Amino acid sequence: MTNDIAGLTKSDVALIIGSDTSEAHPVIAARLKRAAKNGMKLIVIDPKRIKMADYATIYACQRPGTDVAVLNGMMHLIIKNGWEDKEFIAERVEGYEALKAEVEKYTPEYVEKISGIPAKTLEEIAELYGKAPTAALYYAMGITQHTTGVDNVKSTANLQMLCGNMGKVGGGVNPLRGQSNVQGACDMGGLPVVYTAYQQVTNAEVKEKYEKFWGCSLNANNGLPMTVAIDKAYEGEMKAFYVMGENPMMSDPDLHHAEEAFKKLEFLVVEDIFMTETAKLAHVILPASTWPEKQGTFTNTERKVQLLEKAVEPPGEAKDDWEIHQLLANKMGQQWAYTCSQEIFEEMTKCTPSYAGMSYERLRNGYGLHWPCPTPEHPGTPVLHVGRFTKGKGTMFAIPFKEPAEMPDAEYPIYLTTGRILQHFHTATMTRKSPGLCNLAGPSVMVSVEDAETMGIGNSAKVRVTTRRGSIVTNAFVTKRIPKGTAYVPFHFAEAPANMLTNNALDPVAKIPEYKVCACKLEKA
Amino acid sequence: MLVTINGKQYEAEAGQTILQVAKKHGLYIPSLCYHQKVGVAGKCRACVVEVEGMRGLQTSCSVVVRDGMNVSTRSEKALQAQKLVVDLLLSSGKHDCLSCAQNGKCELQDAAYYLGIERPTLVFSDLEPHGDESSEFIKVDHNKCISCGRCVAACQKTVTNDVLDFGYRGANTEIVFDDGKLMGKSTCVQCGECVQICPVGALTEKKVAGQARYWETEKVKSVCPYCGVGCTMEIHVDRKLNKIVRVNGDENSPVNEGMLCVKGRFGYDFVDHSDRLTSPMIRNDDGSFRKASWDEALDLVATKLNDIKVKHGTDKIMGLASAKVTNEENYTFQKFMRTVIGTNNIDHCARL
Amino acid sequence: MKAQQLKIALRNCGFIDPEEIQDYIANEGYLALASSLSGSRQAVIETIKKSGLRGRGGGGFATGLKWEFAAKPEADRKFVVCNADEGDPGAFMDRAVLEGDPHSVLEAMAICGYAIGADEGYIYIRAEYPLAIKRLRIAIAQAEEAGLLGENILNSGFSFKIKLKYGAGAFVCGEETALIKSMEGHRGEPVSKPPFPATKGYRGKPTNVNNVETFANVPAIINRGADWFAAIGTEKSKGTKVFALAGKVKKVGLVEVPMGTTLRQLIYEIGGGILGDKQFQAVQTGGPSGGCLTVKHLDTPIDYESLIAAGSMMGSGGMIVMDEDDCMVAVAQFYLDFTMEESCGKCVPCREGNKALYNILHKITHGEGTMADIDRLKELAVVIKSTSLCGLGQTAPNPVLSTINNFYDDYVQHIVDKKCRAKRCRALLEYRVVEENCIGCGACKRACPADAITGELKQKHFIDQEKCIKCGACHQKCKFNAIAID
Amino acid sequence: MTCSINQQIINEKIVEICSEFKNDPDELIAILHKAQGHFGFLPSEVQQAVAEQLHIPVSKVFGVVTFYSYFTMEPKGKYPISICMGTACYVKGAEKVLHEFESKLKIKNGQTTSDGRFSLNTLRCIGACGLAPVVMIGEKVYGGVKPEDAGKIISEYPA
Amino acid sequence: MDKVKNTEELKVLQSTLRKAAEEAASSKVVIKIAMATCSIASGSKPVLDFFKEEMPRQPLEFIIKSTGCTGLCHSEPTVEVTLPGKAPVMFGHVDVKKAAAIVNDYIKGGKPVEGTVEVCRS
Repeated sequence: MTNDIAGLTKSDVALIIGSDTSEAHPVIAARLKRAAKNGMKLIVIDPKRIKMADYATIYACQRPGTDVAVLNGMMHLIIKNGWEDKEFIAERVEGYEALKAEVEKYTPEYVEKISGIPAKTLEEIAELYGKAPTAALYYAMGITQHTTGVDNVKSTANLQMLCGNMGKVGGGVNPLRGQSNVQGACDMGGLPVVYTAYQQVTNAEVKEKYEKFWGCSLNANNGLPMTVAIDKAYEGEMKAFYVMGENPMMSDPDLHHAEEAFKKLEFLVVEDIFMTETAKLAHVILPASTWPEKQGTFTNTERKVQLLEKAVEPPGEAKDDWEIHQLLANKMGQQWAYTCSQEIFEEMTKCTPSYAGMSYERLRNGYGLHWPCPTPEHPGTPVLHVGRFTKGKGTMFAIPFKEPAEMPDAEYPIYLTTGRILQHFHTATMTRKSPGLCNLAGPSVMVSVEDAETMGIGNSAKVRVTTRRGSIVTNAFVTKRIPKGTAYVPFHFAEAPANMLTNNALDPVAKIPEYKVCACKLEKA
Repeated sequence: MLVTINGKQYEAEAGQTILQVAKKHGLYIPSLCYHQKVGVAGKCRACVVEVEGMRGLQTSCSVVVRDGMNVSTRSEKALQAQKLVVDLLLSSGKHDCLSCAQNGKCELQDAAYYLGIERPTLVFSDLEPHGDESSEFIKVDHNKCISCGRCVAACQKTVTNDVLDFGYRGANTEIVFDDGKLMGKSTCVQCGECVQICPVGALTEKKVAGQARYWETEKVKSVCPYCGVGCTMEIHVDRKLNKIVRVNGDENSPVNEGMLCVKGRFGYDFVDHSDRLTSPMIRNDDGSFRKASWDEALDLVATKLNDIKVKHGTDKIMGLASAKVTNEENYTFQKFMRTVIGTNNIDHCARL
Repeated sequence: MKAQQLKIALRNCGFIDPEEIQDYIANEGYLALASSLSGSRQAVIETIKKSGLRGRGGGGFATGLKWEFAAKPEADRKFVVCNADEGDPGAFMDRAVLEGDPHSVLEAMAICGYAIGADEGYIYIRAEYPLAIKRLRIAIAQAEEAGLLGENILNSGFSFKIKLKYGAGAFVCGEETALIKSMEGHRGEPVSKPPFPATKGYRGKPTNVNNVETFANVPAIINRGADWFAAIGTEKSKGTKVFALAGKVKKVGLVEVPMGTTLRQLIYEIGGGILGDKQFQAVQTGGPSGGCLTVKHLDTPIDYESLIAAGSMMGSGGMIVMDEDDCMVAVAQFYLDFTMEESCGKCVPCREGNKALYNILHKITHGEGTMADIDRLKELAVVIKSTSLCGLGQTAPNPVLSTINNFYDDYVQHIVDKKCRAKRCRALLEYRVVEENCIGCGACKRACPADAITGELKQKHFIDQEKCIKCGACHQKCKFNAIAID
Repeated sequence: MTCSINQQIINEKIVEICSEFKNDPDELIAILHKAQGHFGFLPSEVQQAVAEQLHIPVSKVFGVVTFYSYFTMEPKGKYPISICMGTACYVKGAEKVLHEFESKLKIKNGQTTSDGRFSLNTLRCIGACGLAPVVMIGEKVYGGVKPEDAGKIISEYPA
Repeated sequence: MDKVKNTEELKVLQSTLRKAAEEAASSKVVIKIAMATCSIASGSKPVLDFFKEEMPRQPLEFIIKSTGCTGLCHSEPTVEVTLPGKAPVMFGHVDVKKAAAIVNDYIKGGKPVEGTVEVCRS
C-alpha cells in the first residue's frame, strides 16, 4: 500500500476492484464499511456481488478479466470531462499523452461490450471518482492474478496519477496483501531478482556491497521465479528444492503438473509445522516453530514493521526457522552465530536502507514503523510519494486491453474464478487444524441461481467442476451474489482443490498465474 | 484546566468528560456502558455523580468538564444511586460469578465490589435459563446481559457487520441477531468484537470455559499470523500448561483498533494440534517417513545439497522463502541460499 | 359562583364541521396566520412569549421561549413537529382537537414555521386514531387547495408543507427526543439532552416540537392578543387547560377550564360529582407520570406548580376520578405495569427499577409484603427519579410515591392485615358462604374450578380457604347472595 | 391468510411499498404500517424484504418491529378483539371484561383462537374514556362493556 | 375551493362565509351531530343517517352538519338543534327513536324534548 491503514477513512471516495475485502481482509473491510456508513462514497467493481457492494454507492458487475478495459474506460471519461488533475499531471507525471491516446477509444459503449458494465454505470462511476477531491484505490489478487496482472496494476496507477491521488492522505494505490508477512518476505529479498529492500542482484555495485557485508562472493545472475522453476523441474532441469513454510502442492496452479515436477526432483527439503501436501513428497522434513512460539517481526500490507513476542514454547524438537538455517549453514561450513532474532534484525537493518532506522526497542515502544525509515530519528513513512515519486516522475503507461489466456467456449462455457473465504487461510495448513473454523466452512463452489436452475440443483448438491486440466466434485453454494455464467471455488481445500482446475498461464513479466480466470463446465454430480 | 473531584484538584483537557478525567487520574467511578471505542451511551446510569451548581445527579460519562468544576463521585446521594443501579443489574440477572468466564475481568463485579454490594437485594422472579450456544465460538447468556449496548454499537459502528441490534422493549429488551435468529443461524461472522467489548459475562468465548482465568494468564503482544493486515493482538497464555487460552485484539493498535476476524481471534488451535511436526523426518525408500535426530537430518540435507551443487551447479537448486515466517527468518533463508548455496533462485508464494 | 368552562383550545370543537375548511374560515380561521405573515418573525415569537403560553403536553415549558430557541440557529432546513402521539391512558384531548378542529393545529404549525424559519411540518400521530388521521388528511388537502398551506402562502413568500408520520404504539414516543427517533424510523429511544431538538432535532436539524393542545391555543392568542390570553389563569400558568375527565364521575367528558380552577370545582361543579354519589377517594392527574391526590388536595388550584407541589403534575390532561371502591395500591401497581411495559428499556433505572417497583407492589397486593417493602419502594423511587434518562423514567415512580404519601393506611392494611378495603386485590379476598342464605343448590360447587367447595345437595356448603384460588366464580354463580367476599 | 406467504409475492409487494416512500429508511415505520396493512402481520420474510429494499440491517427492522406494540409478527384473528386498558377503563373494570373474553374464547391475552377467528389483545387507551370500559373489534368500538356482554358481542361475529 | 391569493381575499371570504352562516341560522334549522370517535362508538352514525333521511321529507329549510367532539362524553350521542332565531339546544343520548321525537316534537312542533344538555360556549 502506498498509504496507511489508519488513513483509509480519510478518503472522499474509495474504489475497490478485484478484492473480496470482507472475506480476505476483514479488518480493513470493517474500516471501509464504517467509513462508507459515515459518508465516504464507495465504488465496488467485481464479478461477484461481494459483501462490500452492500455498502457501496455504486456497484458494477464486470466480466472476469476485463480490468484494463474498465479502468481505461474510467480514464477516458475523466479526461473527456476534464476531471483529471492537470497540475499533478504537468508537474509529476510522464507519459500522459500516450495514455490519453490509448484510452481515447475506450468509450463507455465500447467498455460495456467488453466488460458487461452498463455504459451509464461506468459514467456514474467515472463522475463520482473523477470529481472526488481525494480518492483511494484498493485491490488484491483480483487485479494481479491474471496474465495481464502487470497491465492491471499499471492501470490502477495510471488512474491514481491521472486524478492526482498519489502522495496524499486518503489516496493511493493500495494493494491488500494476503499473507501475514508477504510484504516482509519481499522486503527481505525473498525474490529471485533482488536482495533486501529491492536492491537488484544484477547491479554490480549492490553485489559488491553485499559481498563485502557477508564476506563471500555472490551470484550475479537473476534467479528463477517459483512458477518457472516448477516448469523447469517438470522438464528435469531443476534438481533440488528447499521449501520453507510454503505449500506449493496446494497453492500452485495446475496441481497435476506441479506434482509431476516435484516427483522428478532429486532432493526436496521441507521445513514446516505440519505434514503438508508438499511435505509428503519431501526427502527430509524439518520441524519448525510457528507464530506464537517465536520472537520476530512481520511487515504488514501498509509497510509497517511490527514486533511479535514469544508466547509459548514450540512442541517437541521443533526449532525456529532461523535456527535451522544457522545449523544447516554451519554444517555446510559457515560460522553463523546468531543467538536471537534481534541480532539478525540488527544485521539486516545495516544492509537494508528502508529498515535502517528501526530497532526492536523502537518497535516495542509504539505500534511499529512504516518503511522507509532510514534513520533512528525518522518517524517512518505512512504515505509514500508525498511531494515527489521515489523515482522522480511517475510514469503513465498506455495499456491496451487483452483477453485472458483461456476464455469460455462451447465445451467449457463457464468462467471459473478462485479465491478465499473468510474462515480459512491460504492453503489452510493452519486453519484446517482448527475444528471450529472447519465447522464453519468447508469446500464449495459458488454458482449463480440461474446456472443452478439450469443444472436442476439446489444448495449443497454435489457438483462436478471440470476444466481442461482437471476435475473436482464439491458442494454447490447457490447464491445471488454470483452472476450467471460464473463459478467461484475457494482454494483452501485439499479434498476439492481449486488449483486442480486453474490455468498455469503466466503474466509475461511477473510470472503470476491466471488464477482468476479460466473456463470450466459445471455438472450435477 | 483544573477540576476538583472529591476535594482534590486534577488537570483536565477541554472536551473531556468527568468520567474520562477521573479514569485518566486513576479514580474509579462505576460505569458499565461507556467504552472509549463506542462512545457515550448514557444507558447504565451507574456513573452518576454530583456536580456543584448543577441540579440533581449527572451522568459523568456525558457531562463535559468546565474549568473549576467541583465534582463529588462519592457523595451520599451519588453513592446511593450508584449502589442501587448496580444492585438492580445484579438482581435482575443471574450472575453466577463462580463459573463465569469473565470472573475477574467483569466490570459489574468491579462495580459491586467497589460499592460493597455483597448480594443483590431486590427480588426478581426466578429467571428461566435464557442462553444461546448455537454459535461455533461464542456463548450468549441473556441472563447475564445488562443491555449496555456496547456489543450492538461495536457490531454496527466498529466492525460494521450490522448483525446485532436491540429487540423488544422495556424489561424485555435484549440483544438480537438479525431478525431474532439464534447467533449461530444468523449472518454473524464471529469476529468476536462483541465478546471483547462485553463488560460482563453475557458474551463469552466458548473455548475459554474451564481454562485459566484472566488473572492467571500472561498477556503477550503479537501480530496475527493470517492475512497481510497485521492486526496486533494480545495472546493470553497459561504458562503452566504452555497453552494459549485466548487471543484479544489490541485496543490501542492503529492498525486494527482491537478488532480481529474469526481466524485471528479463534483460529489459534493449530499451534498445539497433535499433528504438529515435533522431530526431523527422513523418507524411507518405501516412501514412508522415519524420525531422525537433527544432526542426522541436517547432515543429510547438507550432503545432498552439496552434492547437487557440485554435480549440477548452484542454479539447479531452488529455495522457497515464506510469507508466513518472520522477516528475520526470511533474511537468514535468502542469506543461506545466496551465500551458502550460491544462487538467486529464491522466491515465495507472494503471487499465489 | 359556579365554575365555568372557558373554551380556547376547544373553541371550535363540536361547533364546526371539521371536514369543511369554510366552517373554520368563517370562525376566524387562518386570520392569525395571515396577520402573522404580515409582521416580523420576531413579533410572532414575542406575542407567544408575552401570552405566557406553556407546553400543554405535560412539561409546561414556555412555548415562546422554545420557539425562540428553534428560531435562533442558522440551518438549511428546520422542522415544526406536532406531537399527536397522545399516549397517556385516560387522556384524549388531542384526539378531540384533531377530530373536531384540525385546521387550528395546521394553522398554528404554519405560524410556528414562519416564526422559527421552517417550511416543513410533521404531525406525529398515533396510528390508533384513524378518524383523526382521516380528518387531518382532508384538512391538509383543503388548506393546500385554498393556498393556506403550501407554496407562497397568501402571496407572502412564505411556504409551508405539512406531512403526517404515524406512531406505532409506544408511549415513550411522547418524549420529544424519542419522538424524533421514531420519526426517523428508529426504535423510539430517547437520547440525553443537550443537544436539544431546537438545535439538533429531526434529521439533525433545528426542530420545534409542541403538542396538539399547545398549537390549538396559538391562533386564538394571535387573533385576540397576548394580553387577553395572559389575563386568563394564574400568575405563572396562563390561559386554560383541557382535561379529559373520566373515571367515577357523573359527567365524564372533555372540559376546558381556566388555570386556577380547583380540583373540587372541576370534579363537583363541572363533573357533577361522584358517580352513584359514592365517596370520593382520589383523583389522578398527569397520567403515569402524575400522582394520586386525595380529599385534602381538592381545593388545590389547577396550575403547573400547585399540582407538582401536591405531588402530582399537570401532565397532558388526563383526570381520573376514583371512588371508595378503588384500591390505591392496585392503582399504583396498574401504573407501574404501564410504565414497565412502556419503558423503552434503554436505561437501567427505568428498565429494571420500575420492574422492581412493580414486583414489590405485586408482593403487597398478593399479601406477601412487609413493612420494609414500603421503605424499599421509596428508596427505589427516589433513585429512579434522579437517575433515569428521560421524562418517562424520571416521573414513573410518581404514582407509587403519591399513593404511599396519601394512602399510607391502604399499604399498611395490605401488608399487616392482608386485606384490601376496596376488595380489588383478589389474592387478599376471602370468599365465604353466608350460611343463612345458602340453600345448598350446588351451583357454586359446580362452578368452582379448584374443587374448593364441599357440601351435599340442600345442605349448607363450605369453602376450603386452603384450596380457594379466589377466582370469584362461586360469587358470580350464586343467585342467593350466599357467597360473601371479605 | 396463512403463515406461508410466497417469498416472491412478498418481495414484489415490498418493492412496491418501499418505492412509494422512495426507499427512504426514515420511512421505515410508515412502510411497516403499510406492509402490515397488506399482509396482516410482519413475518420474518417481510422484514427481510424490507431490509433488503431499504439497504438497512434486518436486525434494525426486527428491532423496530418488536419495539412498537402496533406491529405484530403473528397473524391476528379475522376479528381482532382489543380491550382498552387505559386508566379510565381500568377503574371501571376492564380487567374483568378481559377475563370474561379470555374464558369465553378459551385463549389468553395475546393469543388467537385455533380457528383463526378471534385474537385477543389489550391496548393502551384508545381515547374513548367517556365510554369506559371499551372494547374494539376491528374498527368497531363497543362502549360501557360489562363482563356479561362478552358472549353477546362474540356472537355478533359468525364463523 | 379556489386559492385564496392574499390576506384581503381571506378577509372578504371570511365575512362572506360568516354572513352566510348567520343568514342560515336565522332562516334555517341547523342540526349538528357530533361525529367524533366516541360519538360514533356510542351510536351517532345511525342518528346522522336518520336526520339525513328524515329532514328532506319535512317542509323546512335545514342544514345538517357533522362536527367533532362536543366534550359531552357522558351524553353521547349528542345532537344540537338551532331553530331559526332561537338559542341552540343540545340533546344527549340521542338514538333513532329520540331523533324522531326531536324532529316531530321540537323541530316541527317547538315542544321541548326530554334530555337536553347544558353546554359551555365561549
